[in-house]
Amino acid sequence: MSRWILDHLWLIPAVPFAVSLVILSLPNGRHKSAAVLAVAGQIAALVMSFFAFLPTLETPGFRFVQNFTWFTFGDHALRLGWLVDPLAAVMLMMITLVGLCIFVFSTGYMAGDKNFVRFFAYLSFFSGAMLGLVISNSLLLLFICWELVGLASYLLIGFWMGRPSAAAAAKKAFVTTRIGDLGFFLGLLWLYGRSGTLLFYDGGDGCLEKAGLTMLGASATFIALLIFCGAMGKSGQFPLHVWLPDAMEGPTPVSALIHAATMVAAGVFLVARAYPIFSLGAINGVTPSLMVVVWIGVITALMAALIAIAQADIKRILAYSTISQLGLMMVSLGVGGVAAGMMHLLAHGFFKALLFLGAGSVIHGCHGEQDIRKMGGLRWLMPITFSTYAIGMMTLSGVPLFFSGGWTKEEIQHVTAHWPASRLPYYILLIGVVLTALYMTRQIIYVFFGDRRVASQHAHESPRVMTMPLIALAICAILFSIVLTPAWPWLHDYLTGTAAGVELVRLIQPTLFLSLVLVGAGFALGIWMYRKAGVQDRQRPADTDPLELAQSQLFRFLENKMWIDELYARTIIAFSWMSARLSDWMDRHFWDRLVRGFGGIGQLLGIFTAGIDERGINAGVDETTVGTRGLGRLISAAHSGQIQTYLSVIAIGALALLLFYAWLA
Amino acid sequence: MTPTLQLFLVISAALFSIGLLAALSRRHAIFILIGIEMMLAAANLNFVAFWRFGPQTQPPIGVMIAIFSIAIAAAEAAVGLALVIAVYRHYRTTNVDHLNQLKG
Amino acid sequence: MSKWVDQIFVYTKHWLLTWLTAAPGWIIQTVSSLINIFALLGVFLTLFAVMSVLERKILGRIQNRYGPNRVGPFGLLQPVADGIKMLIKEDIVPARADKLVHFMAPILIAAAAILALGVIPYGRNMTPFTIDGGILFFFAVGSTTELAVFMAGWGSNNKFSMLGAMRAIAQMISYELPLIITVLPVVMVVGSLTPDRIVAAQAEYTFGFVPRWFVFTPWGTTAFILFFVSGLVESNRTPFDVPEGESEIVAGHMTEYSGFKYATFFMAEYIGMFAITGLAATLFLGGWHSPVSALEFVPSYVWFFAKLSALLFVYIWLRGTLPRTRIDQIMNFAWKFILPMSFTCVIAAAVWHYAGRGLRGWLWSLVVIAIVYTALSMLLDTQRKFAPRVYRFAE
Amino acid sequence: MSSAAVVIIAILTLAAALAAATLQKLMHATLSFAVALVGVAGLFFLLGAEFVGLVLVFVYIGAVAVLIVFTILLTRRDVGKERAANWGGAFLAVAVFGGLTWAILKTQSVAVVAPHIRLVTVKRIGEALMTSYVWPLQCVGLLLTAALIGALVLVMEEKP
Repeated sequence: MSRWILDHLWLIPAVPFAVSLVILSLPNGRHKSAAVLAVAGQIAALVMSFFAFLPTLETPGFRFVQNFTWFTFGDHALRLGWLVDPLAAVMLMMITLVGLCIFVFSTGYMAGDKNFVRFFAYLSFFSGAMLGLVISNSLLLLFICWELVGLASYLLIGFWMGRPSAAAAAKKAFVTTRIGDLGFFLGLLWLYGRSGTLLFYDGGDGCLEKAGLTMLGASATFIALLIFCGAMGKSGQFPLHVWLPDAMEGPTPVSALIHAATMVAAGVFLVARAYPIFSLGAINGVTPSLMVVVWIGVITALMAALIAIAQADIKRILAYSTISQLGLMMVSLGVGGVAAGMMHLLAHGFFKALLFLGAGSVIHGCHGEQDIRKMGGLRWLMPITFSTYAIGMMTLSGVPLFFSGGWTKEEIQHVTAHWPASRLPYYILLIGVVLTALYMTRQIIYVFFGDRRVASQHAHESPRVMTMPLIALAICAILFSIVLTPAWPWLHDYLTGTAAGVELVRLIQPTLFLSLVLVGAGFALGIWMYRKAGVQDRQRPADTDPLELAQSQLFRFLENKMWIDELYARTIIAFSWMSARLSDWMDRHFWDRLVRGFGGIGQLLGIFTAGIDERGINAGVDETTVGTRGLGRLISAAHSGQIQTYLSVIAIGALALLLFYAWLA
Repeated sequence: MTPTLQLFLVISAALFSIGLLAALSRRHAIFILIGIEMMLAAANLNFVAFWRFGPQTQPPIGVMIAIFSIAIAAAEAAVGLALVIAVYRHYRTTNVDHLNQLKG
Repeated sequence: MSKWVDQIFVYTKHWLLTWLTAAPGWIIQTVSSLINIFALLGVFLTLFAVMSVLERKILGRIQNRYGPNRVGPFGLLQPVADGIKMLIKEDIVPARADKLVHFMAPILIAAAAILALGVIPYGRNMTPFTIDGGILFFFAVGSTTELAVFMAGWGSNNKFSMLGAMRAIAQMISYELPLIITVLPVVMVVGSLTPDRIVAAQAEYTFGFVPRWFVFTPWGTTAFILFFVSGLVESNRTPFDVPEGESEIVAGHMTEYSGFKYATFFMAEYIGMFAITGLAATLFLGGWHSPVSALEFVPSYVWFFAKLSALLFVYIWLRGTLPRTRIDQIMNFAWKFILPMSFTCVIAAAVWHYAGRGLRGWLWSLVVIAIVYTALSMLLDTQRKFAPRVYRFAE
Repeated sequence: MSSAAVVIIAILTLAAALAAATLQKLMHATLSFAVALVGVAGLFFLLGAEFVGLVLVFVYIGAVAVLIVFTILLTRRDVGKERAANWGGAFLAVAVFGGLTWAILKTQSVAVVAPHIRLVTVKRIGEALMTSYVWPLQCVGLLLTAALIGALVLVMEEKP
């Protein structure tokens, strides 16, 4: 079975694609068939991924490559390929598992939507593209899937296109990521120009293998930075992060699947995949490109965590938290901890999907309200949502020992602390841990504790189909930590290709206490700051944030996302607007006149030829026509309209022919 | 006594002429169609007879042509009869003497 | 010994022909043919008589009554009484009927039905007439039935007759197509149009005891069911007896017939039924082969007639169970479901062949059929609610 | 193949054909036409082309004759208004027959006896259809489809 799947790897993305096409062709009312088809497609993908995952367990450092020729131009063949290695295999498992949970959740969440069928078609389409992305063995194929994923994201953010804000958010996401993708594409072309191949692994000739890398030389830094541009766009890193919070306009399952667990992680995955290019020529594990990665990650992580403190929309807080965590992963990759970064990516996939789905469940229960200041007291009304959400929150905050997030964060801290270039990132990350605990505490106090406010008056627990995925994901988030502990760093070894060993002593590390203290500090700070936030007037939203009372300037600054959108509007967008106006003016007043002048010459020529036509040619043609018509009248007299006459004439003709031949013989 | 090719050719000529007779002398469109079908059958008879008496070939060309010609004749009959019905609906007659709209 | 029992009829015929060894070849041929013809007529006319009384008795049992039980032991002599009754009845020909056509119709219809019997293998070495294109012959002859039915309807000069004939022809044409197409997979797989070859191709046993009949393959099962239903329609039996539905149009094209001509129609219907079930047994149920290899000592013709009787029993059973369908339902069923499904059988048989005729082919062809069946039932929307009934009156 | 059988079948065929061409009632003419075609099929059998004969019966009796009969039914009001026979046509037909017969009898190369040939089995025809005649076969399939659709379009009720 595994062998068969490896030989037919294309089936893994193809099945969701096919399902998506089938669903698209369904009539609009077929909710049940659409849901069943989509979930079945996802289950099929999960099963196939599992069988592709199995062989990677057996041999450490397993790598299966299958290349094929896409087309040939001249004597040069453009080749694409599929690839399964531990990196791709764990991504496959994570995407299909989380995806399945989210598909099931969506059948409940979207139940009342009239575009239900279209939603599942898009979702399946996304799933196919994402699966294709992780198993492609060619930067070009990866890029194709990358763009398809972007398209799916665009379609799904703008799913409720009736809302102007959703349409605007979709456009913003598309354009912003496109800026990054432009860089990515340039890097891809440059890489192709230098190494002559886009295959990652090709029996020693791939661009990530020795032969290919030596051809890159000094340009590796620039290629790596250009590729990182794409990763920045997709993963919402600092200058290009502005689209991700707005992307929360899409349905909540979409936010969970695409804008938290899978697609945004594609940037991190890309960096991990192309890591040999980033680390080419490293001195002591540091290269200029990796340096950029680290600092961008640090800035993003800190900035997003700060902004998250001052947001009121439940999904926006989670969005900024996602950005912050992605920054964390980038830091980890940059300082050399590829395995640590990927581990955090996987853990993050589970718990962030859990948090988003929990948020979805809350929103569902509160009849579409997203403002946390209008909620409150949901603890007893939605017990399952509350408990799973709490697990998610503690995992995200990095509570040690029992939660997967804690272990991965510790791993990242560990590698960051040993970065030879600077200690600053390490300290900033520690601040980030406190901030994370703080904003999550704030959110959970607002939503689940205190008294019921406007939106939570008639809240109710969500149906089974929505709570079951929550429970499943919560269990995953906890159980996942088994393979992450330093005592048995199975996943770490699996990713790096070394053999695992169990040593209980390693379980207790100094950093463990440090993070315990930091997280505890964050929680304590949060509880202290927001202790009164829950007890307020029942009918009014909690409009004044404690932080706002204390530091209103700072809160304003953070609430408005550090004015970055406004900055872009004043600079980049204003510039584009000006240049567009200029081109418009040029077109109207300069080029238009030029074209009109040429038109005038043509007109003159036309008048001239018309004269010739009228005088000379027409007269001759008229004469011919009159003659032909006379001849036609003459011949038409022979047509009697009686078919039997015609038949007789034919018979006479045949007879004559017969006699003629007889006479000849 | 075994028959010669001539016998079959004469039979087919007779069948052809009878078909021609039906096609030429009757005024009803369906008779004309029947006549044409008989002429086609006569032609098929010729093909098969020539194949039977001629040198042996692989594939049997005469037989193949007869099969195809039967298939085509079936198509012709279907369309022809559909035409007859369509004409009848329009003109309320199938007498070909009255159908002379194409008179020049 | 068992071989001798198996071949007893063949030996008898040979023994009869030894009297003629001195005669010229064409006489021997003619006499041999005549022997075949008389044997066929004898067997099947007897079977017709038995069937007519058995049908009435079985129908009676199904409807919780006795059925004929007065003439002879258990009413078994009923057909004799019926025959005498039919023979001595007055033969009425309508005054404005087309006399010649009216007369020719029953003859033609009976001739066509009996001719069709001639190509079916009834046992080992017991095919009356071996024709290279035997299956084609069967259908070519069968297709003349339509013309005969039309002649009956037209010649009677009666609107019930005409309507009945039109209905009969419409449904016979519609179902002739699937009938032939469901035979195609068998012909494709065997590579021959000769019934003997088709029977021979089903001779083996898988694992030594499961017979290799085509009905045990997915395409074969599907084709068999479709063939059986189409055959039911072709022989105008309940639930597809619209052409002669007595509550609507008296007796369809047989309205103006009485006496022996009517009996001839009746006989032709039954003989047609025997022919179509015989062909079904030949094509799908292994012809005269025994279902278990251990029972091969039983004479082959016994097996053939056992299969024939089983199928005929199903005919009677269906007649006693199902109500009559409407003509538009019959037509929709033919063109929207049976025809696509029979084409699917052809494809499935091809898949079966190219996947190696083993278990793999078996599964793949099952998949093909399942997919098309599901798609068809989704397209035709079987769950659709019936529209409120609208009564339409004659205009 | 004996001359006697050929002549008997030929006489039957030609008589039926003549009836089809001259009978006043259209229905009788159609039925005679069917009989004539059965005769032609018999000739095919005698010539050793069993398959063609079967196909002829199948197509003509099963399909074309039924079609003609239906058409007669649908255009029934027109039946019986037949004008007297057209003698010019009859004369022409006789002339064609005469010319053809004269030509056939005059040509000595066709006065040959049938050679012994291998029977043309259905299998051989099938193989030929699937190898050297694949193109014509596909074309005929297309033609039949086109004819089917065309006939349907022609007879479709015109919506006012």
